[in-house]
Parts: sequence; C-alpha cells; structure tokens
Amino acid sequence: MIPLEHVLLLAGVLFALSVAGIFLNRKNVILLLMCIELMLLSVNFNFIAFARHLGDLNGQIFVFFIMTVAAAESAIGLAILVVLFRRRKSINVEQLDLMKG
Amino acid sequence: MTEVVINAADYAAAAAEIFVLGAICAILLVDLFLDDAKRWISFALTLIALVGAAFVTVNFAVDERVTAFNGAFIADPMGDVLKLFAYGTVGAALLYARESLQQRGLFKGEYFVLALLALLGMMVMTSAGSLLTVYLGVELLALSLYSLVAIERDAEVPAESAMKYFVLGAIASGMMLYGFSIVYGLTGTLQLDDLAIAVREVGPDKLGLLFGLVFIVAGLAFKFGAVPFHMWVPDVYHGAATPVTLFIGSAPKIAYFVLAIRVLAEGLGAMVESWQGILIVLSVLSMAIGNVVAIAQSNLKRMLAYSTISNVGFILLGILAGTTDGYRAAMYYTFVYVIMAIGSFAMILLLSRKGFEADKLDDFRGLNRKSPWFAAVMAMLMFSTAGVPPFVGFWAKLAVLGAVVEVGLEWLAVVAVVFSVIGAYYYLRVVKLMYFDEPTEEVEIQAGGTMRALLSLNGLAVLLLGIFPSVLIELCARVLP
Amino acid sequence: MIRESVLVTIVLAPLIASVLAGIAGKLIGRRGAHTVTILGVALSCGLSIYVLQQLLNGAPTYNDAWYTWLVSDGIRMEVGFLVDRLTALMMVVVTFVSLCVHIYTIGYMHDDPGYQRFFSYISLFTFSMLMLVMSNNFLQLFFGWEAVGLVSYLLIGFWYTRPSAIFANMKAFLVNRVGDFGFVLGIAGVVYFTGSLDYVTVFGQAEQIASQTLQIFPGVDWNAITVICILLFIGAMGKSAQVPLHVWLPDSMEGPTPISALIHAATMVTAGIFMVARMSPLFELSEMALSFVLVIGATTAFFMGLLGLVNNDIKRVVAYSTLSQLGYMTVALGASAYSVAIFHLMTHAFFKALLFLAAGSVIVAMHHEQDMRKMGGLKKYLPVTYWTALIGSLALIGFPGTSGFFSKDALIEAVHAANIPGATYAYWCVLLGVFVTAFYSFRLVFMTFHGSERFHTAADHHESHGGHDAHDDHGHGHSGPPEEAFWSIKLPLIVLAVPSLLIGAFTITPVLFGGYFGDAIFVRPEHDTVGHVGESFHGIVGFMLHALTGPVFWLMLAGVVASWYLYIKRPDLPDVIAEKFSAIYKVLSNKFYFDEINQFVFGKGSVGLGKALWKVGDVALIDGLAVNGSARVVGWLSGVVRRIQTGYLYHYAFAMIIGLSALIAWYVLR
Amino acid sequence: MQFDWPILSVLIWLPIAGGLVMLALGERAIGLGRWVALVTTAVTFGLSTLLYTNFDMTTAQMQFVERLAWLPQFASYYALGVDGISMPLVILTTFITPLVVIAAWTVIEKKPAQYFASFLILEGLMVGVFAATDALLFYVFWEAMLIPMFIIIGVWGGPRRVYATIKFFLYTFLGSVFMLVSLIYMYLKTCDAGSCSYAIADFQRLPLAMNAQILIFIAFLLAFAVKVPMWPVHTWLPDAHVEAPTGGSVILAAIMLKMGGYGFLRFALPITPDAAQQLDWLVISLSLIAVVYIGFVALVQQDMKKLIAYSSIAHMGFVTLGSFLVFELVRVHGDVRGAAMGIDGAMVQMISHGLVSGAMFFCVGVLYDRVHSREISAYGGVVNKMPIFAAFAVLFAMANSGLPATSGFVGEFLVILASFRADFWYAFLAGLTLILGAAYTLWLVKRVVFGPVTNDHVAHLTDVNSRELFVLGVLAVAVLLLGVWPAPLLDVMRPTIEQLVQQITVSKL
Repeated sequence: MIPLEHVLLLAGVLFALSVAGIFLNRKNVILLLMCIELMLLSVNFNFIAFARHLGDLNGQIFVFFIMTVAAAESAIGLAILVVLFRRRKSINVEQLDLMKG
Repeated sequence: MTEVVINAADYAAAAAEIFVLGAICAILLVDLFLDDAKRWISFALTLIALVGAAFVTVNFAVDERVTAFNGAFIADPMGDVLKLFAYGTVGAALLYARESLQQRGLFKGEYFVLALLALLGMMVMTSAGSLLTVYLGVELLALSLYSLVAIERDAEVPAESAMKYFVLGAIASGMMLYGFSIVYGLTGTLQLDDLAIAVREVGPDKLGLLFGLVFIVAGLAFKFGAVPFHMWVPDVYHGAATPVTLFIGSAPKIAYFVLAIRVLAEGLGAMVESWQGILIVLSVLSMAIGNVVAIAQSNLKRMLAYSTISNVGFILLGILAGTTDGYRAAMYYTFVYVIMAIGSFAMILLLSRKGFEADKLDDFRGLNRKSPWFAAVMAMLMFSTAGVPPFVGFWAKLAVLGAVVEVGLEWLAVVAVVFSVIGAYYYLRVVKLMYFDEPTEEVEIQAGGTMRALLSLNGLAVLLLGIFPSVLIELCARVLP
Repeated sequence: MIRESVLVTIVLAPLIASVLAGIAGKLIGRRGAHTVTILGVALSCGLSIYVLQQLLNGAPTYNDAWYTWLVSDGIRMEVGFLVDRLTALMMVVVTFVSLCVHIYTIGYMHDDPGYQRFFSYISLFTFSMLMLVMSNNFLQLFFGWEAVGLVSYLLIGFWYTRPSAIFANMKAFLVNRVGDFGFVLGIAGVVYFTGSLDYVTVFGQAEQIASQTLQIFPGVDWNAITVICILLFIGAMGKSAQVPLHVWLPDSMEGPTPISALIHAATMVTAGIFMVARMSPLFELSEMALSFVLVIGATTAFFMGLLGLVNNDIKRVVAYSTLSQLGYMTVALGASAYSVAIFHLMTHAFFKALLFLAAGSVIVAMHHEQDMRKMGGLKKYLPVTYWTALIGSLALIGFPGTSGFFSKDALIEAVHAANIPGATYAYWCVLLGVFVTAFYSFRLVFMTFHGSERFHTAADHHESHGGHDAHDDHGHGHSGPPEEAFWSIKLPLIVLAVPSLLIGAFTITPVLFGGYFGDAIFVRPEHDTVGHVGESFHGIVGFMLHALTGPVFWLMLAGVVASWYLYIKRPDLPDVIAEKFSAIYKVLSNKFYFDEINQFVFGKGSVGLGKALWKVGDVALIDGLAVNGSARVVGWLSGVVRRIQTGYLYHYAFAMIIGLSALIAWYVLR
Repeated sequence: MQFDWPILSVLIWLPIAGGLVMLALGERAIGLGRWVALVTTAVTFGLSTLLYTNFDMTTAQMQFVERLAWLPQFASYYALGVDGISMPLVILTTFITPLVVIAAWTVIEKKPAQYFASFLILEGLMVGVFAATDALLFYVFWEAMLIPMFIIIGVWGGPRRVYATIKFFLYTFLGSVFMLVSLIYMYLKTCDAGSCSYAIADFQRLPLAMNAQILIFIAFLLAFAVKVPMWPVHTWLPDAHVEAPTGGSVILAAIMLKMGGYGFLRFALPITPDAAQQLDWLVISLSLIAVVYIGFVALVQQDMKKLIAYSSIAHMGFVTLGSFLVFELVRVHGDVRGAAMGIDGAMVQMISHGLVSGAMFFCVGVLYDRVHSREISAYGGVVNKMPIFAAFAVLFAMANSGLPATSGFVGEFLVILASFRADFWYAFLAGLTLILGAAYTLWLVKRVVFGPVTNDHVAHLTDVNSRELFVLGVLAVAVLLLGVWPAPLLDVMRPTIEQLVQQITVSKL
C-alpha cells in the first residue's frame, strides 16, 4: 500500500507545479486553464488519499463535486477566452495589460 | 456512518434557496419567449422573485440556529438577516443598473439570471454548514460573477477583466480547496460544527492545521480582496461595466463576510490566535496599500476599488478581534460599506449617459453647480466612507476600532485611524471636484426618476443611519448573540 | 471728609466730555466740543482744588474701592481711589495744566480739521491721568498707565498723514511697552508675594516681601523687593523716558504742541516719578533698587541735557530739557528725596508747560516753522511770548527766586546728602547738568528772540529742514511778519507764568520741610536726605542767599553767560566749535546713536528674526518638511506602489503566491 | 432656574434646521433665505442669553441637562449640559454667527444660500461641541463641524483655497482620530469597571494607570493642540485663515480655536491629571514658544489675514499656558493658589480673543470687499477715506495688543499674574507679548490705516456702510464691555473652575 505521505507529497508537487505554471507562463491563456485543472486535480488527490486513510466517504464525494465544478469552470473559462480572442485576435497573456496601476 | 435522512424540515430550512432556484429556472424559461421590447417582464419577474424570496425568508425565519441536510446546511437568524439584506442589495443593484444596461444593450435575461444565480451562491454560502456547501456556494457565486464581468461581449476591456478575475479566482479557489483538503485530512470531517470540536481535539497548534489554515485564509482573502490577494480588484472594478462593478462591489461582500464567520469563527474558532495574526497582517497591508494607492487614481471606479481594499482591511479588523463584538462590528461594517459602495457606484451611473461613462474623477467637476442635491448625496457618501461623523461610516469605523481595542490591540487601532486619515484625502478630493471646481461641460443629468429617488434614499440612509445609528447596530447585536 | 461722589465726578467729567466730543463731535460742532471738554476739565480742576483744600484742612486720607472689576482666585481687582496729599497735589497739577492746554488749544488748533477729535483725546488723557494718580491699587495704576500711553499714541500720530508722525507714535508706544513689560512683571511680583493689588495692603507687607528671595537665575537668590522695585522702575523708565528707554520722547514732538506741553512735559512723563514716589514704602527697603534709580536718573539728567546743546528744533530742545529734568527728578527719587522729586515735578509741570506753550506760540507765529536758525529777534513781535518764555527759562535753569530754583537746589542738596552707591556719580551729573541746562535754555532764548531776524529768508531754507513740515500747514497758509496770536494762546501763557515764577517760593517750606506729605511718602531714617537739607534750611531768603555760596548758582550763571557769548556776542563761534570737535558734535547730533542702534538691533533684528523663524521654521521645516513633506511622501509612495499593479496576470498570481508563501513561512518557521 | 423645554437642543437644532430650510429654498429664494438665516441666528442668540440669565452661579454642576437614549449598545447618550466653562463659549458662538450673517448679507455672490446654510449648520454643530456631555456625542459634533468649514473655505475662499481647506481638514482630522481611539479605550475601561459609559463625567472619575494616562494625554494633546493651534502644529491656521472668506475666518478664529482650549479644560486636564502633571512642561514650553516665536513671525507677515492668524496663535498660547500652570504651582508652592487665576485668564482670553480676532477679521473683510486685496502693501492711509472704520480698526488693534479696558487685557493680565507665581521666566516670556503683540499690531495699523493715501484704490474707498457699522459697533461694545466689566464672566465660571482645580490636583493613579 502506498503510504499517505507519498500521495500527499505528489499532490503537493502537483499543486506547486500548477502554481508555478501559472506565473511562469507568459504566453498562452490556454495553458493557464490547464494549470488550474492541474491544481484542482492535486486537491482531488489529497481528498481521495485522506478519505481512504480516514475511511470516510465524504472526501470522495467532495471530489465528485470538485470535478463537476471544474467542468463548469473550464466551460466559463473557455467562453471568456473566446470572447477575448474575438476582440483581440490573440490569447497572449502578456497582452492582457490594458488596465494597470 | 449515519443513515442519511432528509425530511420536510430540511426543505423548510432551505425554502428560500429553493424558491430562488425555481424562480431562476422560471425566468430563464420565460425570457426565452420574450423579444427585447418585452424584456422588462423578465426584469419585473426578477424583482418579484427577490420580493418573493424575502417573503419566504421572513416566513420561514428561525429564532435560533437550525441545521438541516445532516448538518450541511445551517439556518440561523444571522443568515436570514444577511439574506434579506442581500435581496435588497441585489434589487437595488438591478434597479440602479437598468438604464445603463438598456443603453449598453445588456438588458437581457442572462443578466438577471446570472444576478440571481450569484444571489443563490451567496445564500448557499450564508447557510453553509459544511466545507462542501461552502465550496459550492463560493463557486456558484464566483462563476456567476466571472460571467457577469464578461457579459459585455463586444468590449475589449471587460473580457480582459473577466480573464484576470477568472484565472486568479480559480487559483484562489484552488488554494482554498487545498486548505480544505488538509483540514479534512487532519480532522476527518467536513462539517463545520464537528470541525470546531475536532480542531480542539487535534490541537489548534498542530502544524498541519496551520498549513491548511493559511491556504484557507489566502482563498478567503482573495475573495475579500485583501492585500496581497487584491490585485484583481482594481482591474475588475475598472474593467467591468459599471452596473456589473456596482453588483460585484456590493452584495458579494455580505457573502464573504459570512464565509469568514462560518469557516474561521465557527469551524476553526479554536485557532483564533493563529488566524488573528494572519488577519492583522492582511488588514494592515490592505489599509495601507488601499489608501495609499487610491490617492494616485484618476478613475473613480479604480479609486473606489482601492477604497474597497482599504475597507476590507477594516472589516478584517472586526473579524480578527475574534470576539462576538468583533463579529458584530464586522457585520455592521459590511452592511454600512455595502450601502455606501452601492451609492457611490450608482453616482457614476447617474452621471453616465448613452455612450458616455462618467467614471473619471473629472466627470464630477462642478457637480454642485449642476445639481446641488446629488452633489450633496455624493459628498455625504464620500464623507461617510472617509469615516467622518455624523455619517454612518463613522459608526462602522468606531465599532471595529472598539472591537480591536477591546482585545488589547490598541496599536492596531492607531494604525487604522492613521490610514483612514490618509484615505480621507482622496474622498475629499471628490468633494473638492464637485464643490470647488467649475464644471467642464454643461450637460444636465439625464437619469430617470427611479434612479434619482433610489439614490436620494441611499444618500439619506447614510445620513439618517448616522444620526440614529442604534437601529442597525442593534440588528447586528440581535442576530449575532 | 472727602466724598466718593466728588472723586468720581473728578474722574468721569473729562471722560464724558471726551466721549461726547469724540462720538458726537460732528453733532455738537467745534464750539460744542471745546465747550464741553473745557467744562469737564474745569469741573475736575475745581473739584481737585476743593479736595486739596479739604485735605489741607485736615480731612483724613480717602482710601476706598469704588467698583469691583473682577475677582479671581480670591484676589479682588478693583477700581478705587486713594486720595492723600500726594494724590491731591498731582490732581491739581494735572487738571490745572490740562485746563490751560485746553484753552490754549482753541487757538492753536483753530483751523485744524481734527478739532473735535483733538479735544476728545486730551480730555480722554485727563481722565486717564486722573485714574492713574488717584488709584489705590496696582491694577488701576496700570490701566491709567496704559491709557495715557494710548492717548499719547493717538496724539503723537494726530497728523496721521505725516510719515514721521505715525512712525513716532508707534515708536513711542512700543518703547513704552518695553517699560510696561517690566511694570507688569513687577505687578505680578507684587501679587505673588502679597496676594493683593491694593496699595495699603501691599505696603503693609513690604517688610515681609523684603525678607523673601526669588531665584531668577538658578543659584542666585535675589531679594524679592529689589526685583519688584527694579521691574516697577523699568515701567517708570519707559513712561518717564529714562535712558535707554528715552528714545521716544524727542520723536513725540511730532504731535501738536499743546500735547507736547500737556503730555510730554507736564503730566504723563512724570507718571513714572509719581509712581516711584507712591511706591516709596517698597523702594525704601531696597538700597540696590534705589541705586539703580539714582544712576539711571543721573545718566539721563546729564547726557540727555547735552543733546539739547546741539539741536536746532525749538520743540526738540525743550524736549531734551524735559528728558534732562525728568532725570533730575529720578535722581531725587534714587536719593530717597521723594518729596523733592514731586516738588520738582510740580514746578517743572508749570514752567515746562509754559515753555512748550511759548514754543508753540512761536511756532504758530512763524507759520509752523520750528527751526531756531530761521528765527531770531522775535522779542519785539511776540512780547508776551518772550516774557513768559523768559520766565519759563529762568525757572528751568533755577534762577534764584523762581520756582525752579527752589526745587532744583533742594534736589541737588538732597543728592549731595545721599550716600548710597552711585550717589557721587549722581551728584556730579546733576551738578554739571546745571551748566548744560542753563546753556541750552538761553541758547534757545537767544536764538529765538534775540539777535538778527533770520525768518525773512526762511522760505529759501525751507527745504533744509526736511519735507515733513510741508504737511503741517493746516490752514496757516498766509505769510507775513510774525504776530502774536489771540487771547486763547496768550492767556494760558500768562496763567502758567505766575506759578512758574512764584509757586516755589510759596510752597517749598510746607511741601518739603513742613511734613506736607504726611505718611503718603515713606522714607527710612538712614535715607532721609530731605531732612538733612532741612537742617540747613532757614526760610526761603536764607535758602536763596545760601545758594549764592554754592557751585550751583555759579554754574548756572556760567551757562547763561557762555550761551550769551556764543549766540549773541560771537554767533560765528558755534560753527567753528562744532567743526573743531566734530567727533563729539557728531555723536551729540546723532543722539548717541541710540536710534540707529535700536533701529538696527530691535527693528531690523526682530524683523530678521521673524523672517528667519517664518521662512525656516514655519515654511521650510514645519510646513515644507513635516506637513507637505509627509503629503509628498504619501503621494510618492502612491505612485511607486501603484506600479506593482503592472496589469500582468502572472505578476498578480505571483503576488498571491508570494503572499501565501510568506504566510506559510511565517507559521512554519516561527 | 432650569427650563421645562430642551433649550440646548433648540440651540443646536434650530440653526441646523434653518440651514436645511435655506438649502431647500435654494439659490433662487435667496432674498427670503437671507432673512431665514438672520432670524434663525438672531433667535438662537436671543434664546442663548436665557442660559446666562437663568444660570445658577453657585454650582459647578452641569445645568440645563438633557439626556436621551441614543446608542444604548455603546452606552452613549444624547446628553447635553453646560457649566461655567461651556456656557460662555456657547453664547460666544451664538453671538458671533448672526454677525457673520449680517456681514455677508449681500457680499457673497456665489451660491449665497449654501454659504449661509453652511454657517447655520456650523453654528448648530459648534454649540453641540460645547454642550455635549457625552464623549461620543462630543466627538460627533467635533468632527462633523469640519465638513461645513471645509466647504466654506473651499467654495468661497481665495486662490489657494483648495490647498488650504484640505490642509485644514486633514490636519484637524489627523489630530482628532487619536482622541477617538483613546475615547474608545476609556469607554472599555468603564466597562471593565462595571458600567459602560461614554459620559465625560465618568471618564473624569475613571482611575487610569500612568502609562495609559500618558498615551491618552498625548492623544488629547494632538487633537486639541492642532485645534488651538499650538506650535508646531499650527501651520494650517494661517493658510486656512488667509484663504477663507471673511465669515469663515471669523468663525475659525472666534470659535473653532476655542474648542482646543475647551478640550484641554474639559478632557485633557480632568481625565488625565497625572499625565498632564508629567507633561505640563511640554505644553507650557509650546505655549511660550507660541507667544514668542509666533510673535516674531507675525511681525514680518505681508498679508493682513496671515498676520492676524499668527497673532491668534500667539494669543491662544496664553490659553494653554494659563490652563497648565496648576501643576507647576503645586510643585513649587505645594498649594493651588494661582491655578484658578490661570484658568480664569485662559477662559477670559478665549472669549476675548473670540471677539477681538473676529472683529479684526471683519475689519480685513471690510477692506477686502472694497479693494480685493489682503496685502498690507496694497493699503496705506485708509483713515483719510474711512475715518469711522479707522477708529474701529485702531480700537480692535489696541484690544489685540492687550490694552487695559479692552477685553484683550483681562486674560493676558491674569495669566501673567498666575504664571509669575509658577516661574518668573514663564511670566517673562509671556509678558513679551506686551511688546511683540503691540509691535505687529501697531505696525499693521501704521501701514494700513495711517499715512497719506498711497494709491488709487485707497483713494476711492468709501467708509463703512450701516451694515458694517452695526457689526463692528456691536463687537466694539462687546470688547469694551468685557474689558471694563469682566466680573459677570468670572462669576459664572468661578464654581466650575474651582472644582476643576480641585479635580486635577487629585491623582487618579
């Protein structure tokens, strides 16, 4: 059996990767959406591992909800992306700087 | 594992939410069959839905805390009052927004439905009894708001705002969830009531819990817009259409306040000393950055965004006190802030007209010449936000300062008042523009009667609640025993 | 018994007259104004004489409060009257001279547009002066003290369009204020040590004050009474124009001549002398204070007299003689010869008022020309003025038999008898002063009334005297030979000439040696210089004969002769001497550079200090650095911090992560 | 005798209501509006005299008290009352405001209704400051007052009005927020002691530790020192005065500055007596600096209003000096003799300065309305064209330099007497005002009023009209009356001040 710590570590690494991806990526907005998905996945890992460890179903139920919400979130994210692209003809993160200061 | 039993009492507790959900579905359907000329029907239905929700809430109001759905849902007097207040705020926001939406071609069913969905999200958060419900409410509200920001499809700026809001919001949600997962793992429960007990058993000083707490607070701070998780606030407030900004800037604050209460005060109440420290840092930073940077702004919406950040600092002051008085003060502050914010944004709408958005500070130049009454309303709003008596904003500040001093953090109160003085400068600047400067153009105010009446009421509320402050304070004291 | 109602009437009659003439001046007209004020003053004068009469007939000293001004911390501050023989003497002098001046003014100010205003002022002055002399407490004394200062300010600047006049009046007020500053502190000291403002109470506790000390500088204990007396005397120095606070008096001649006579010669300037005499129970207890008084007075008496030698402005010469005579009185005070000081004060009041009014008469006759170099030979045109001026001058130099002789001789004798520190210096000063006085007095007489008639060319030289006289032509536009003015000018001259000549002889015996003052003046036995003089006093004839054997008479004579020689016999010599001793001449004609030093140190200095404090302290440091500086810092911060808001999503995310990491680090690492 | 109707409430709310009526009438009905303003203020003044005539001079208790529940959650009441310290100040307020209204009758051209309304509302709030016996209520009035003043300076002020008014607002705001924190602190202390209260009287009874007292005292000092204003937090005043319209300057000088002095007497001294004893050297030094330093600064001003503003600072130095002598007196002599005199002097000085500086600002206003310049150099020889005005100007100048028989003398004299008892050098430095005050005032008079006519503007001056004559005349009478008959004022204050002196000499540790 895989020890809890290992899973948690994996989740932590995934979380860190996703976060790093968000602020290191300066090109494509799609990548941001993917990182966000990754972040949610890392959380899911956590929940499942804990649920298994604790023998409690609630954590796993939570994961289902997260996945559902994540789907909705992606949909909205992509929709915004489309709106953005229609006006800008670009999805470059570096060009999202109309407002500052 | 207990047996899952759901009975009529559970549904009664959530009657208002169910009603709103039904209303949303109905409006969505009705709207499909309306052409643009008859869109007012959906608008009216939306308002009726709000009134109906209020009726339902009042009808099913509880005298004391009731849990339903196996603890996932809480109905309590505080929640009822906050929901009622949210209805009012959302209703006012919609009424204020109407003319502007019509001018922008946004007077559509989606808008009303999204607004109601956001309201539903707030209601769910307000009544959340478990971390799962919290999450669902947060996301429902957040997703609705993302969509609202982006609703002006043909404009460039709102889309950018929406994108930033979305990405950052998602990160914040992720952080919060990550925190939830850790807390869940260490305590084995998602229910806030159980959590409170479990934390005490595990020991509030356990490193893992602290780790989770930091993530949760970070997510929460993002929602509030506390420094350093505030970066979205100016860009979103600035970029979104003014009616949307008005919406974002008002009602959700109520929900975030209750979120903080539910999660921090109720769920993680035993860790008060830990989160107090974090909140002090966030609060001081928010007051500092918010007030200082607002000075440099020339766009009123942006300035109000920074003002929001600083006010969030004050709300946090009340929460971080960790006492009932503190929570009451924070709640009072939130109410007061929402009243002032909605009025301030509405002033922009009042001066705007088709094709012209009065969101520059300079657009307020010489308002006293054009309309002494609305100049006075704006002046009252500004002085109130600056915390000058006899306006209601003063009492809000007094209440949170009192809460902070009560727990022995006098220095924090001193810091807060210093920043409020710095902040007073940019509110004064608005008054200065309206009263001391000559108007740059002679255009009469074109807003309609509803808008004028509502805004006048809003201004008077700021004054009258300031002269007779005990009404609202008493309300907060009643529902937060 | 003196009745309160009489005293109140004496005080209020001039006040009411003044208010009437001032506020309703337009209504009652010129005639109305002078009628009402003269009636007021005449009433006061008559009642004053009546009060004096009562006192001489044995009425007891009147001392009672009339009105409570306020009560603070248990200390009553009142308006009240202390009327003893000292007061009564002063009242008579003041009201009598004032009455003469009132009458004189009718003629002198005949054509002035500010006629009513002038009468209002001088009546107000009479009121203030009476308040001063009749007071029974320090507060009212100070009130009168300041009020006469105010009127003096108003009258010096009476011709307010003349720049020199409005400079002079401000100077007078400010210099007086320096004195008053000391005076107030003195009063504060009195209240501190006695808890009362009332003369009688304070004098009663004088011994007790003398036993206390005051540490002004750490480690140095000063006797309380010395401190108080010196502070009070500083007030007197301002009002009575003692060195170095004398600078305002010559300039005050910018005012109309009647007030020079009334205020700046006869009455107001003697307030300091009166005050010290009144405070004799205090001064007597402090030898140090007396020495201080003595030295200051002696210095004034001699050195200010010197200035009279070189001045050519007829009024200023009289003014310097006033300074010098005030010095004489002060010396007498320092020598504990209070009664002699008051005696000299009285005689001086008459003859100096006379001299001023005579000078005024000359000035009117000369169409407001004041430069003696443009006069000469006026004797035949102005006979009344000449004879009265001669009487005044003789009295001033102390010619045996005149009133000035008795007072001055007694004074010098008394100083001779004094033996406190500084007495020798004082004696020499007053002695040499006699020569100086005689010289400049007769220089004035000779230059004005004798010699060649230089006024015919006056018009040509008009510029040389300075432009300000041009403004003084209020209505005297006509020219022609000098002629004696009408009765209202001549009458006061004659009226004043009588006491100038005679009053000394008639009053010296009772006033100085007959115990006239009773307990109004207190002298400690070891200081009793007057008593010493009295031992060798055997009637006025003896006194006169005795004078012939002393140095005073011969010095006086020498002065007269010297001036006759220089200004009648050899009128070319003065210029030669001035050239020979040009350094001394320069110092004298520049009045020892007092004005220049004051102007530089106090005028320029305080303006410079003010500018520095303002520009550096207020504008640069407080406002610039602290106030606007902090505003600027906030603004700058705002500009800097807003740049963190770059607009880039990844920066925003980065900020969140940093925030999160910092919080985690804080919790994990602590 | 007390009334069965709430006289103090009427004094507060009547002018405010009048102001609101004026705002409602708007600019078009200004003809009627002016009369509303005049009648309201005149009636207010008339009613306020009842405070004096019915005042019980035998007691230090609060009189004409009113107490209504206001904010039960914070145990704060709508509690009003006056004693010997506040009653004269209330009357001063109601006395000056009608004069301001009369003086501005037709002079203000821009938005006159709002102008008058601002003053009316301001009047009510100022009365509220003096009449409040509840600290929170006091604070509300105290801060709310800033708003109309901010508007008055900003709208009707001179060229640099924006800078001046924002400076004024932020300066005073910054000063007072610390006081708010300390009020909250003390409120919570009363809760610890058993019964929560915001009543000032309860604060005065509240025992406080030394550290707490020091901090509270510093907070009060900041709040009141800014208001007085004391060196070095005075720089808002010259700017505000210079830029404010005449009425604004008058109210600022005559009444607003008094609130600082009042605050010291009502709050700082009785609430934190031990801290005040520790730190009295600070206040006294600052006061003396104010007298001397500011005296010199006033000397070199080129702007009439600035000069008078600086002179105000110097004169207010006497108020703070007189108020804080008590501790030094006890230290030196072991008893409080002289302390009451110092406070008497401070109070009289406040009232007198209210009249005199108000009058001087009116005088400047009279000239400004004609020539539109405040520069001293723009004038000279005004007396030639305006003899009546000149007479008033000289009278007020003399009062300003503390001539006996004018009100200006009384306070200074009492404070000097009292300070000599404390320390010779206090009296010495304070006494310098005799010279400095006369110097800057008379120099001003010399340059503006006297001399030959210097320019065309002056040559075309017309003397005061009947409206101005009335205002100046009333003030002149008041100045002289207070100068020759100050006893009634002192009689009114005596019991209160005696009690105050007793109170502040008892340690609260």
